[in-house]
Amino acid sequence: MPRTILNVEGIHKIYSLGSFFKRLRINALDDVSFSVESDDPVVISLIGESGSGKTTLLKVLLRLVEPNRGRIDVEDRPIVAAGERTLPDDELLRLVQPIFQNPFEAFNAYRTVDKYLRDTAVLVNRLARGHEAEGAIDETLESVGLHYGDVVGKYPNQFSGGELQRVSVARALIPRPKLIVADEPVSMIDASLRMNIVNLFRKIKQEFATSFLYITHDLATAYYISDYIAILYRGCVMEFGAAADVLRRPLHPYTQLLLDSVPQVGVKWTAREKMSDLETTEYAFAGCKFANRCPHAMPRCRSVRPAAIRPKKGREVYCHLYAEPRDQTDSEAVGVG
Amino acid sequence: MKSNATHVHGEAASRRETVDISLRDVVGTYTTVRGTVNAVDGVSLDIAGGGIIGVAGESGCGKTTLLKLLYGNVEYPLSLTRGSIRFNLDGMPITHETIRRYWFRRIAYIPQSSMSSLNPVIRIRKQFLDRAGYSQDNVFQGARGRRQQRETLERVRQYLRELDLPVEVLDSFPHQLSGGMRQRVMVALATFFHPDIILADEPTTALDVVVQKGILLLLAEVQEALRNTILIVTHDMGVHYQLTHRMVIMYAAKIVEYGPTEEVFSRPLHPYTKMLIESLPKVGDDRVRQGAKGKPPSLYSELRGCRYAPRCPKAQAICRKQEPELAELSPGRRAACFFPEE
Amino acid sequence: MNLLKYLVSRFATYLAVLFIGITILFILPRLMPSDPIEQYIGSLAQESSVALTAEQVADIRKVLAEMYGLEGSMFEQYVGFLRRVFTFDFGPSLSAFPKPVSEFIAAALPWTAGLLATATVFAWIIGNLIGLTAGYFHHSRWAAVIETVGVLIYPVPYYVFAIVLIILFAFLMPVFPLTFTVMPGPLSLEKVKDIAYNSALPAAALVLAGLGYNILGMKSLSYSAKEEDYVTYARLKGVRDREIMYRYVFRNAILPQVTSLALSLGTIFSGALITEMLFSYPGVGLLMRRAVGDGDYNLLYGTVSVTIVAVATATLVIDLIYPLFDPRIRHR
Amino acid sequence: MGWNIRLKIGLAILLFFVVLAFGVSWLAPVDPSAQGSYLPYLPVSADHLLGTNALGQDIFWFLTESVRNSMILGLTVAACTTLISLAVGLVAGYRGGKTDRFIMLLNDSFIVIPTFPILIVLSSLVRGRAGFPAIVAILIAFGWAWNGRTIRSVALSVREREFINMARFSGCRTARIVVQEIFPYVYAYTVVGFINSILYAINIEAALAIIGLSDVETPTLGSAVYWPNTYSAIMTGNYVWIGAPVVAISLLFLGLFLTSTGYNQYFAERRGHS
Repeated sequence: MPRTILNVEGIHKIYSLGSFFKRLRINALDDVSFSVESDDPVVISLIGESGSGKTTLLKVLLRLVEPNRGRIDVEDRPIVAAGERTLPDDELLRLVQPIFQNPFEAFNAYRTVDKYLRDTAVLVNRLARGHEAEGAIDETLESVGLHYGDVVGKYPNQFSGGELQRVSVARALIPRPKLIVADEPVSMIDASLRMNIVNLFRKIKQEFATSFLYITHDLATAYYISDYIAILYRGCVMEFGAAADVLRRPLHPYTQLLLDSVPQVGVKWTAREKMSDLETTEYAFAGCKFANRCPHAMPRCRSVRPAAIRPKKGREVYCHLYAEPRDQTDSEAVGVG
Repeated sequence: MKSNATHVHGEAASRRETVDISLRDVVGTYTTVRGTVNAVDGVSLDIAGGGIIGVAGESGCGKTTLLKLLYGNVEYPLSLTRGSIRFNLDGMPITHETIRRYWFRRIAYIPQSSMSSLNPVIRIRKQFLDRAGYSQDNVFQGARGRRQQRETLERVRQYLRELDLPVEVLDSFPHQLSGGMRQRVMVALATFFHPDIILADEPTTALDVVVQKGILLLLAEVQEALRNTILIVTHDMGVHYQLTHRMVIMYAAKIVEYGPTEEVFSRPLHPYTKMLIESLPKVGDDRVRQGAKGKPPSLYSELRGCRYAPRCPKAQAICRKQEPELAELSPGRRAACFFPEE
Repeated sequence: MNLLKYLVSRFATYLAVLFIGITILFILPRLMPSDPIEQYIGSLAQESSVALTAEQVADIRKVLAEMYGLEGSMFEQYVGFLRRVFTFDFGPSLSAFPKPVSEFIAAALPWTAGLLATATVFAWIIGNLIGLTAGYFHHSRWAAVIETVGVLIYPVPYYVFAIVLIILFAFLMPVFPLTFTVMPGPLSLEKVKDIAYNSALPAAALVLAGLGYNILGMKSLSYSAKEEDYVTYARLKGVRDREIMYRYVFRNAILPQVTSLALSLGTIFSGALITEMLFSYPGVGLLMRRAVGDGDYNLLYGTVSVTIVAVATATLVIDLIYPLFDPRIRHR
Repeated sequence: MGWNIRLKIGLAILLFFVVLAFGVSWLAPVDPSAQGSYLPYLPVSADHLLGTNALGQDIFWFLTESVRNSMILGLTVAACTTLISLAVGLVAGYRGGKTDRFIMLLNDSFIVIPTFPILIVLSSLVRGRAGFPAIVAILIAFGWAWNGRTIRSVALSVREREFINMARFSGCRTARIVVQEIFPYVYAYTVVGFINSILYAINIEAALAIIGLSDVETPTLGSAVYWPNTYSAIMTGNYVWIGAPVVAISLLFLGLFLTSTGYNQYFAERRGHS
């Protein structure tokens, strides 16, 4: 029986904006579910544009934000369930560790970076200050290609972005977590140096048997590194499955649009797409949130939220286009493209 | 752009073709607390004919500085310490000194951040008019000023319709528009006067890919209709591939390669360009990619020879001693390398 | 931000200011060891040659307690105090018995309001314009001169300006009167001139004291507004300099200055009170001074309550005007 | 990164006053506030650096004593208000939400309510007696709000920064995060606020003394103006008597102001390049 690496079940998160009288409710996460089971460590990518809810999901997973409903398990251990913290804080820190987008934001400009490494070794790993902690730090730094001497006494601005992100990775590794949550970890790094960090993730996955939740809007690196992929739009999962499968044979019209829009070297764009700017009303749609922009939208798309359809094992697509014919009462309304 | 675009732009379309930009040994220097640094260090290039020209390179390579110098946006701490920049618009010469007179009417600019580049407290309409010169001041000039303002506003509306933009944006404040809409407003602002040259600095960096595609295709359509020159600076090689006709690659304050985009991608001449292209992962490509080794040299230090030599797999003794010229290696293709790729 | 939300939150602050201010005023004397009634009886016994009988003392006590609102439980006293403030009825003045306190205040308030409003608006507008110029042309030598002047006058307190102005223009060069003397009578051009002549020095002291704050604030705000992307972009669009200065730099830099004016009204009012006292200007400040001198508690509480209500209301008014300057609050 | 010109001048002025108040003032030959120690109206001389006043006091020694008392008052009030504003600002800023809204409502109220009339009520109640402690208490009660507001807004923005989450996942608890991560960002504002509070306290007490509502028997910068004002020093032409304290107040405030803005600038520059 394979382990559950990550199980996200019916997560809801509602943000209230606006005034006391005129409340605007944003369903930042609207019933998000997906689950990955595996014997080996995996990289799961969470793909979405701004406003898709990928950052909110990350915060829920890190327990920086409390969900209104739903549960999350990591390595068969429940982290949150029904809004309750079901795991003590210190155990969470040994199970899940984050890497943030901008390494210069992730370290306090007034503190030397080694202090974060030492805090982690002492406060999370419960190692004694001094040699014991420093030994663990040095060992971990070496696995990301740095030495203790490179970082000690240095402030963040004395590093390049790539180097600092390595320090950030090393810090996350010190407790030997089962899952590292990486939020756009390479978007601030120059394209030619990006692969160094991405390849480092691959190496860590093997060496430390650590799984990754990789949050990004960049389909190319996601394709390169991930085993599984979830596509989010307006707080809903659109499509989920094995990474190569989803990106090579996208089923959901939104995934197709996303792939069409990536400026990729080697495939020229053809026509201009129909565009929709960020619409806050989309968050409140009763049906499919993509219905307004979808070229294949049917009447029922606007009224009925599509359920997960599993065209094959381990693949989920939330789209009425792929519903069984007997369910499809208005299939004559549109030709399936 | 809709079918009537050719009618509106008919007059504009006929006058292009003879635009060229000429850079001679341009040096742009920043004064910083650590001393002076040449962010653009001796760049010479002639760009003739219209089309979309891309300027590529990674952070700190000098591409944004080059754009500032071109536009004449040279303010402390940046200064043009050497060289000359000339534009030739249908036989009319424009130099670094006179460019300000032609800003937006003949040479326009699209900034990176549309959110912070629009005045938050005045309506979009007024931000169109203040450049058109028909702002509140003219209203005080009586009926004539008011009529002129009305006419200009009507032309602005007409133009927005051509670009498929909702006319209502004119009455909005910037914070009421989405990021994509604001950036399209910036494109509309920059192209309203049908300029001969448009300079764009990372115009889609902060946007989502779907919106980015729309903006870039809009730029491409505008260029086709106006037949003018658009110079676009971006670090995203995919954008260059999709949009540009020719491209300039910069590294450590120098131009290392220049040529037609398709050829640069299919057959890069400079080892740096090659590395840049090969480090990009692609959807559907399962090969293992390697990131670049090392990092660009600090521009504060004394630099000798080819600036890429310390990282270059093909570097020889001469590369470290002598600086290679940006030489024309085949018609329309230039590279600054002693041992260009075959 | 939503306009309604903004207005509701401002109004809540207004009510909180009133509530806290009035409550402090209510609690403060009750925390003090001395009892105003005993103090008054004590001073009465000292002044009058005839000894007071115990009955008389008890009578006086009763009357005074009623007059001061010191009857009944603490809660009843508090409700009574609130009623006094909101009905603008502070009982009779003790030093000019039985003329009600509200009459004194009604006579003094227009003077204070007139002086304060004129001086504050003047200092705010002039200070902001000077600050804008200095911030916008920050490279010029004049900007440095203006900033130095601002730095030199900013920390100087109200009373120093008052004393220096008195020494300079009432003694050494007696061009203005030392104390305020305006004849009562109907409003005429003559009288307006007279008022202006008599108010010139206190007004000047207030303007000078407020100028530095506005100059320095606006200078740094407009300097940083000038560095904003939208100003750079406007410049690159070729918008004319004067237009950039007013519609881009000024329109944005003025927003924090409006907020800061609202927040500093309390300080300005405090300064106005002491200025009035030093110039014997017939406003609320002088009235307050007289109330303290005469031990007239009703008058004192009346003036101080009115001061708090006035400052809170003026702050609210500025806050309500603010959305006119900032469309981000007006239009969500 | 060197000190800027404002900081240099400001600190020089403050140093001058500190030496005057805490070094020189102890050397006074007699109690400076005792009346009739000398003949009245003695001119400026080597014995009496600023002459003597109508009450037979040495103006110079009276002034040094005044500066000392005013500075002690200012430092006491500033120390207390700084602690309160730090606590209030950090709690409101870090906790956010309802706590923040409530504290800010209180805070804005204390900013808007004019301090001076409240102090007048207070001093009329105590009639100049038991003056100092009560005045200090009121100055503290009203003095924390401005700094509290500043510190809160800094803490509020720092709270949203990514490194706070980083510290949390490095095992830091709330107290440690506030001290290690947030305090460095509010530190400079705290110093500036401390200096401004000194100015505020000395200023208000002086204002109160000048109109005779503070404890005028204790020499402070305010009572140093009150006495010549009461004895009409202007009319009798004894300009040094009133001029000296007025100049001293202005100079001291200038010093405090230059130090606070100079330090602010110094810190901003350092932050810009560190």
